[in-house]
Amino acid sequence: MPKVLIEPDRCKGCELCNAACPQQILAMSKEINTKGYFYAQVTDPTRCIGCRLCAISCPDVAIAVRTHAVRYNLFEY
Amino acid sequence: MPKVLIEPDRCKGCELCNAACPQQILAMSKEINTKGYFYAQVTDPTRCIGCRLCAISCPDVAIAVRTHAVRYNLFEY
Amino acid sequence: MAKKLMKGNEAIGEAAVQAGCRHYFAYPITPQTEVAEYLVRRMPEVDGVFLQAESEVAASNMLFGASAAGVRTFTSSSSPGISLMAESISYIAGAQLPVVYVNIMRGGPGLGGILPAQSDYFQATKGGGHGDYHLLVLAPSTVQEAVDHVILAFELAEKYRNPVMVLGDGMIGQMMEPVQFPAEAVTEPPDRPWATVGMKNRPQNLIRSLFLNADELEANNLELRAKYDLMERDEVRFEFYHADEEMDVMVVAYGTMARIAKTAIDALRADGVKVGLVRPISLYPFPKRAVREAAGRAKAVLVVELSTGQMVEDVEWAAPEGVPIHFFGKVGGNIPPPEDISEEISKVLGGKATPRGLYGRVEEAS
Amino acid sequence: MAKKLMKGNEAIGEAAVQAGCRHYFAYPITPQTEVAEYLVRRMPEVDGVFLQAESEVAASNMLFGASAAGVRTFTSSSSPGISLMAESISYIAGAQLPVVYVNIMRGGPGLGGILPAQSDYFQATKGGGHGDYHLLVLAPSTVQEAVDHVILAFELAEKYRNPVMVLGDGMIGQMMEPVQFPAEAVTEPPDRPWATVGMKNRPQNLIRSLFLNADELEANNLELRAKYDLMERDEVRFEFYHADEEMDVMVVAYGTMARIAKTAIDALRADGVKVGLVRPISLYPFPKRAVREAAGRAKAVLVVELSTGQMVEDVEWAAPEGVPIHFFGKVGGNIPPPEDISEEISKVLGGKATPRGLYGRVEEAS
Amino acid sequence: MTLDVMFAGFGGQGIMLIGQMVAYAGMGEGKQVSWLPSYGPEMRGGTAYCSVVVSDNPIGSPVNRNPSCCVVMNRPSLEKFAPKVKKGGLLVVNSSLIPVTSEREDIDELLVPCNDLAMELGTAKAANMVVLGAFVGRTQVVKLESLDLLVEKQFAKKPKFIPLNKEALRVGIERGKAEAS
Amino acid sequence: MTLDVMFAGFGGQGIMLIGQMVAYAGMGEGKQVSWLPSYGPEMRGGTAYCSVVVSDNPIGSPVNRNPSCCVVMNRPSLEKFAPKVKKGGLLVVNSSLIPVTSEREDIDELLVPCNDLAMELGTAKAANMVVLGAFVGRTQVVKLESLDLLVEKQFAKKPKFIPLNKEALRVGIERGKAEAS
Amino acid sequence: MTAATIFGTPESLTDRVTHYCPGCTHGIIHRLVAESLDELGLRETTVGIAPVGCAVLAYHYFACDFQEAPHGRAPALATGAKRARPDLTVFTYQGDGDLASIGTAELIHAANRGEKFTIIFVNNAIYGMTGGQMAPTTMPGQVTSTSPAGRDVDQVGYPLRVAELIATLRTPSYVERVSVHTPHHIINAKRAVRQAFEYQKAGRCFSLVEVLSTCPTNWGLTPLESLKWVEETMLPYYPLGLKKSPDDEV
Amino acid sequence: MTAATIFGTPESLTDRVTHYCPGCTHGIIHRLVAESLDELGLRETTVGIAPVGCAVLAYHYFACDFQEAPHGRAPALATGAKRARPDLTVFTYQGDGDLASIGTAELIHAANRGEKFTIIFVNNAIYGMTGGQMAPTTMPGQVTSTSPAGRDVDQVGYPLRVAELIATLRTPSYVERVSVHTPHHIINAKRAVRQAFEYQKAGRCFSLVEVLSTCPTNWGLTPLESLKWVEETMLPYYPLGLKKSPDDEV
Ligand SMILES: Cc1ncc(C[n+]2csc(CCOP(=O)(O)OP(=O)(O)O)c2C)c(N)n1
Ligand SMILES: Cc1ncc(C[n+]2csc(CCOP(=O)(O)OP(=O)(O)O)c2C)c(N)n1
Ligand code: SF4
Ligand code: SF4
Ligand code: SF4
Ligand code: SF4
Ligand code: SF4
Ligand code: SF4
Ligand SMILES: [Mg+2]
Ligand SMILES: [Mg+2]
Repeated sequence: MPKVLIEPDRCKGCELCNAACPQQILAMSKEINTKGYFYAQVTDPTRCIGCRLCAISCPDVAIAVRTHAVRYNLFEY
Repeated sequence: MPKVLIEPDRCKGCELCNAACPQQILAMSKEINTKGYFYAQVTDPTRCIGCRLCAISCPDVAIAVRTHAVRYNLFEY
Repeated sequence: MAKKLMKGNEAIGEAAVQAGCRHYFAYPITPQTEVAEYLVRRMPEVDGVFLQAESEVAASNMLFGASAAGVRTFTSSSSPGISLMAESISYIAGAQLPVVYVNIMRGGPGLGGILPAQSDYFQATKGGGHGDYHLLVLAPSTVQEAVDHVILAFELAEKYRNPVMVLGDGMIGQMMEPVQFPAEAVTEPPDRPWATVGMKNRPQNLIRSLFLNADELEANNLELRAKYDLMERDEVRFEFYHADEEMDVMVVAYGTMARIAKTAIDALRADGVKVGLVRPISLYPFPKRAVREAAGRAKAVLVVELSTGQMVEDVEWAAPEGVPIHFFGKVGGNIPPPEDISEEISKVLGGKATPRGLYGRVEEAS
Repeated sequence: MAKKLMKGNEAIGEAAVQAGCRHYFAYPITPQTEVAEYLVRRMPEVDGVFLQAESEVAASNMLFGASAAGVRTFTSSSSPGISLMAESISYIAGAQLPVVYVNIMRGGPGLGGILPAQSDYFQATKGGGHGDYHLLVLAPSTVQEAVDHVILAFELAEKYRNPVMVLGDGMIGQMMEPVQFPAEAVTEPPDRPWATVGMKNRPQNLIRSLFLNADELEANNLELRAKYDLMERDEVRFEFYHADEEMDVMVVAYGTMARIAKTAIDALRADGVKVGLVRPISLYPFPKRAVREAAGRAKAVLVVELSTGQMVEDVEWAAPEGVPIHFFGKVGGNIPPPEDISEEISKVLGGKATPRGLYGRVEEAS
Repeated sequence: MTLDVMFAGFGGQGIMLIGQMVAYAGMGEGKQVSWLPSYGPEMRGGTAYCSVVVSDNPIGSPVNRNPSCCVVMNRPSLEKFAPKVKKGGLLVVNSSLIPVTSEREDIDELLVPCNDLAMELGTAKAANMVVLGAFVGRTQVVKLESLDLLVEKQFAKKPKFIPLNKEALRVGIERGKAEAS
Repeated sequence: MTLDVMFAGFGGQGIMLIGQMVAYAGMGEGKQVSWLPSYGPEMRGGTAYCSVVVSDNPIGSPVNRNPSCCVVMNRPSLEKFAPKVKKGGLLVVNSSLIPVTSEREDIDELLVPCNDLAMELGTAKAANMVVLGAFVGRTQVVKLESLDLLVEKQFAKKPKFIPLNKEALRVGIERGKAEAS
Repeated sequence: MTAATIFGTPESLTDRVTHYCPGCTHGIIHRLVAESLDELGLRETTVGIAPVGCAVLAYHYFACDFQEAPHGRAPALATGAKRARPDLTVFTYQGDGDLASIGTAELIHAANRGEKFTIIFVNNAIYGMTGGQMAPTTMPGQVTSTSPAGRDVDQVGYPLRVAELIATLRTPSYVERVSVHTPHHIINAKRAVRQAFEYQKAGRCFSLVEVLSTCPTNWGLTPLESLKWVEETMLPYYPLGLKKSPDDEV
Repeated sequence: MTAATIFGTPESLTDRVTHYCPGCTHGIIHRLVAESLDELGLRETTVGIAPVGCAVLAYHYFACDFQEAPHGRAPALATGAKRARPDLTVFTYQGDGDLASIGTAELIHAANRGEKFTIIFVNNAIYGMTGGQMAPTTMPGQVTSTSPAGRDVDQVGYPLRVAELIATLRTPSYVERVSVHTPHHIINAKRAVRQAFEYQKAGRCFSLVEVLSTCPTNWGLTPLESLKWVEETMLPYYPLGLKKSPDDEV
């Protein structure tokens, strides 16, 4: 299963990942991080398809994506 | 009859007028002018058609053209 | 007019408008961009021209063309931007045009930083560009003075047909203080017979700095020199703050540092210490005589600058031999509070400071 | 190597090649374009790079990039072109890069003329750009010295990681004189650990002049200041020409004017007049101590410059109080022949000249 | 009389505005004033601060290393400025956002839950007016009427906010006066 | 010994070259030398001149207001420089192109019809070598052999011109020596 | 089977959190450059050059050697560096104020000489760093601090289309305009950035990639609104795509 | 019937003999400008601006007010003058080194802002005044003092086509390239120059006329050979004609 890791303290709460996720499984936290931002979180990890679009869209390299499975190359990157 | 007046001391002997004259009636003097140039002269004023091409081509405004006759506008200038 | 609380940069913009200037060309740079941001709104109200240039090189050359065409014009910038104007400033001085420059200095060299500095003193007073020329340089110490100096700058520029620079720093630009604008606007000169405004019924007007013939170029240089001589006679400006008395320490400082020094001096004088301040207001012409005379009344001199030591050379030059000259400089944007200056004065008083000496610090020490 | 008769500008080009410089970026301007015209042919012979830049602004910034990438590099220009480099010179000084500038001065201000001048003294020695920095400035008096200074300039630039300027004038550039190149080429520095040449197995190298933090910027400024202090101690260069004796008149002149002054001095000394010359070779650091000591042996000082008076301020600054200081300046390209200098010296001797005085000429007179 | 104060907080908390209001009010009352902001490259989200001096005499330095008063609206500001307050000086702390105190014994420390008090009035946005009130209540450096006038000017285009902000000032002033130690 | 000379004429008359040849020759003979051209913006057809100093001692000024020798190849040069020649100095005049003289009594004036003499050798182009010869013949400032070597170098790529130019030098030298007054 | 990272921080970036505002796409563009350097194995031979602009501190974020240039002059520094050391990979990272205003001459001449380095041109239609002044690329009608009534094209002309301008030069080069306002566009932008470095690696030509970027702070929009503004306002005026390839007929 | 002058010195020229070399077409271009000013009745409101270059002394030859600009910066001076006094007729007279090299930024931005003055751009493919160095417009293979082996396009790129470059800007303007190497071309050049001033007179737009010109001295050719060189070498690379008209669709 793909795993999306969001570093809360790198996140600036811009919501770009959120807008990019085809599964719409990202949302902003209710808490602020040390920088004072509401950071992104994965709401339903099970639905993640590991497409990496969230990570690709993040201006702050706050998102890493890992997987145990074989990765399906949905697009060239 | 058109009259081409070349000021010897303005002339730098570049021969551009010469090349421009459709009647080929210009030539360089054998004498040098005060600046040390062989200056342009009209060899056969009677054949001049008053076309002004010599004057138009002269970089040194050394040539004036006068006429007693009605001027035929050979071209827009 | 009533007093208004204004940011230095905005007050500078308004002062130019009050001085009858209707043509401003500039390029953004911190910490003075508010001058532009103020004038982009203000100029249209007075049918004036605001134009953002593509660079400082272009901005200064736009002043060149506009001034040559007979209008009052000025620009504002900060240190690196002023450096880019060096060539055109030299041309404008050579062509004898009245133009006003405002330099709100920041830390250097290079990109440096954006905090206040006074390290463009040499550039302003000795001529950053090539050739024999001088800017007339005014150094305001308050926002009100920034206003007054901008207005004065236009007058002096026209009086001498010479570029004038108002030399402030980030603190002057960013600070808000109450200002009062003069009741009367600055009057336009009756005419500018030299301006290139179309050659109708008169011989050609020509704005140039090129004189290929050595004698002509020499004549132009001597004409300039004669103006500078007049400025050195007539346009010296300075303030004595308890400096007409005998002093144990005489402080010399200008602009921002002078006002901070005053706070320090007030505190020390309250304690009975004999300290005074000479504040050069015109940096070129430098108040040599004033510094010399006042230094004659002092046991020691302390020059305070936001630089590693520039004006101090002019003080050394002017001061009579024998008076020890000390220097205290801060750079990078760390503005010394009055306490630091007091401390430095105390060191001088207590014989715990080494004067600069004539031959360079390291040599002296070794 | 045998002596060669060479034009100053070409000799400068060859000297750079001999100094191991393989990267020249420049923009044409009279009276030094022959440097480029020489190097465009010479550089390919040594696998070097000649590139004509689109402007002096670009040329100086190409030096910036090339020097940062760890190669020896230089440019040559003349007064207005140097003004355009002011911003980048300040950056390069701030970023502490070794770069060599040659300024073959011409008359100013502005476009001025193309004949020899010495009116960029202030610009060169006090810093035409913004911020606290100094160029190390060398002033050759002969074509041979131009060669020697160019070679020395590369050494000093690398020793101090600081830009160095060789300040000549049109006469030095255009004149042919015999020159001898050193047998040994200048050695490359063992390494340039700071150069940006790819970050392999080491931390990042960074060439910058920006320090947003005030303390860091201050630290950079103090580092620079410490270098200048060292230069002031170690890199002062000058020549005494009969200046270690008692003098009735001591002449101070550099570059072209110094050699012409020598002819005048020779003639006067042949008539038994006690005249000597102090010739500053390094203009920054200025030979203060030498001037001061020599002036102590003189009844009067005469400063001779191709300007309306620039170095004379440094002489006044250095000389002991009481020695009258006279000035003789020619501008525009009219180079005074030895006879004029002799005459001026005679005037000083005969008490027929007025010294400069401290407070500006007009004020003094009135 | 010379009073200098440093106002500090997050960008967006209205710090610059309340500093300016003190300066304006002082000027209106015939005093000498200066206002100096921190300025820096656009590094968003950082600490914003400004220094205000109100005096009967011409103002020398517009900023002091050890201000006699300090108003801090967030924790980083407290950490940065609390140690600098002059002995015997005043520190006003927005206790809504700052769970700690300066732990200094040698100053007058006034804790005001500005955000909470403002929320009670209807919006946390007025926290800056509360703290301004508290500061003025304590120091009496300017008059309430002067501030009222400025509030009217400031919100001239959104008049419905005027009563709320005036109210916030008053709530603050009460706190400033009440807790005088 | 110090000798300074001004060579002057039209651009294109080979003035710069003969000045350089004197300098080269002097250097080859172990003397101190300098050569300084007039330079100016590209105003074509003007007067070109250069100043050469040959000396046993280091050279101070590479140009004097009153040169001790002057070689003029055209009339404007005569008019400009003849009055400046030092008392007792030498003026060499290309009398082919200059129909007048300096009318000075206090100098040694040597009239040489350089163009005519060169034409006799086959080309007016060698007029500069004739005048150079005349100048050297009169002053002996450098040796003929030194000049010969330079001619060989100069025309290395067009060797057929070598004999002609050497001959021109000799014709000049004869004139210089012969008419010594 | 162990977990594999299929997206992480490229080696050519440091760990440092940037000073960019939330949602500012400068960060994305940084990453695209870093990924390209990684993929082409260029990191250890690379010298980046950033002039003044919001990206002036880029040296903190890139794990390669860096030079900081005066405003607008990065192409001149790059010319010097690349001519001095043709073996290095040299890129500049420039904003629109920097590259299209004060640095116009340096840009055009570096391109026209065919200097073999890469320019990453970040067009956000504004002067970000100095607080939002009008840039040469500011859109008609766009409000900025020096065009408070919106850019008036009658007074100050139309926005400059840099990619098209450079593409008209005859000297061979690679010029493409891309955007990063959607994942799809980012993926395409990545290809273009990589392509530019490939041409440089092969020593072929000058390359410039113009990237449309956001400045939520000075546009006065949220990050998401900013993406939309790129799509709706900038794209029609700044058409994306390849403008010039070194394979084009000269 | 008395004699009438059908060709003489325009009033906008002084009597002074120029310092230009024999056959240098700078002189012709001067005359075309002067004639246009005469014909449009603009002389008394005109300010000419010449920067450094062989035409630096143009002020001696034009009978109108003049400003002398730093090298490359004439468009900035013109911007200042025209914005200050829109009632004046302002033109700059610039060489190719001046306008296409050091002055690139000032040119492009004045054009892009649509400043309502006229540029007469004299392209002679070389730096004339300083003695024949390579210009951005120097032809491939052309020998100059700084390209002694001929311009090497692999090292320094291809010549800049200024008229085409400016014509790509979106802001309306009038841009045309003409030549003066035959009477026929001169007549056409005259029309273009006049057209430029007409647009200015009408307050319509920025105008630039690029004129191919000769430099016999630095080309090392006779004046007549130079004309031929324009025809054979320059014309194919620098196609004549209208590049942009203010009537074009924006
Ligand atoms: C010579 C000079 N002029 C002006 C500045 C001020 N300045 C710094 S960055 C900048 C423009 C930034 O805009 P842009 O290049 O578009 O980059 P962005 O911040 O938008 O990414 C300016 C004008 C400067 N540093 N140097
Ligand atoms: C800042 C500066 N750099 C260089 C020069 C020297 N310079 C004078 S004119 C010129 C170029 C002339 O060429 P161009 O513009 O093509 O005019 P042309 O003489 O060919 O008509 C140069 C480089 C200068 N005057 N100022
Ligand atoms: S990897 Fe794809 S599906 Fe998973 S969170 Fe990211 S964008 Fe959504
Ligand atoms: S894109 Fe990155 S910074 Fe923005 S909200 Fe998502 S994780 Fe945070
Ligand atoms: S007017 Fe025509 S025909 Fe007459 S001389 Fe001139 S060119 Fe020849
Ligand atoms: S064109 Fe003019 S300058 Fe040339 S030869 Fe004819 S008259 Fe003389
Ligand atoms: S100011 Fe604009 S460009 Fe700069 S970091 Fe913030 S959003 Fe990005
Ligand atoms: S150098 Fe060339 S451009 Fe200049 S006047 Fe002579 S021929 Fe004309
Ligand atoms: Mg931008
Ligand atoms: Mg040209």
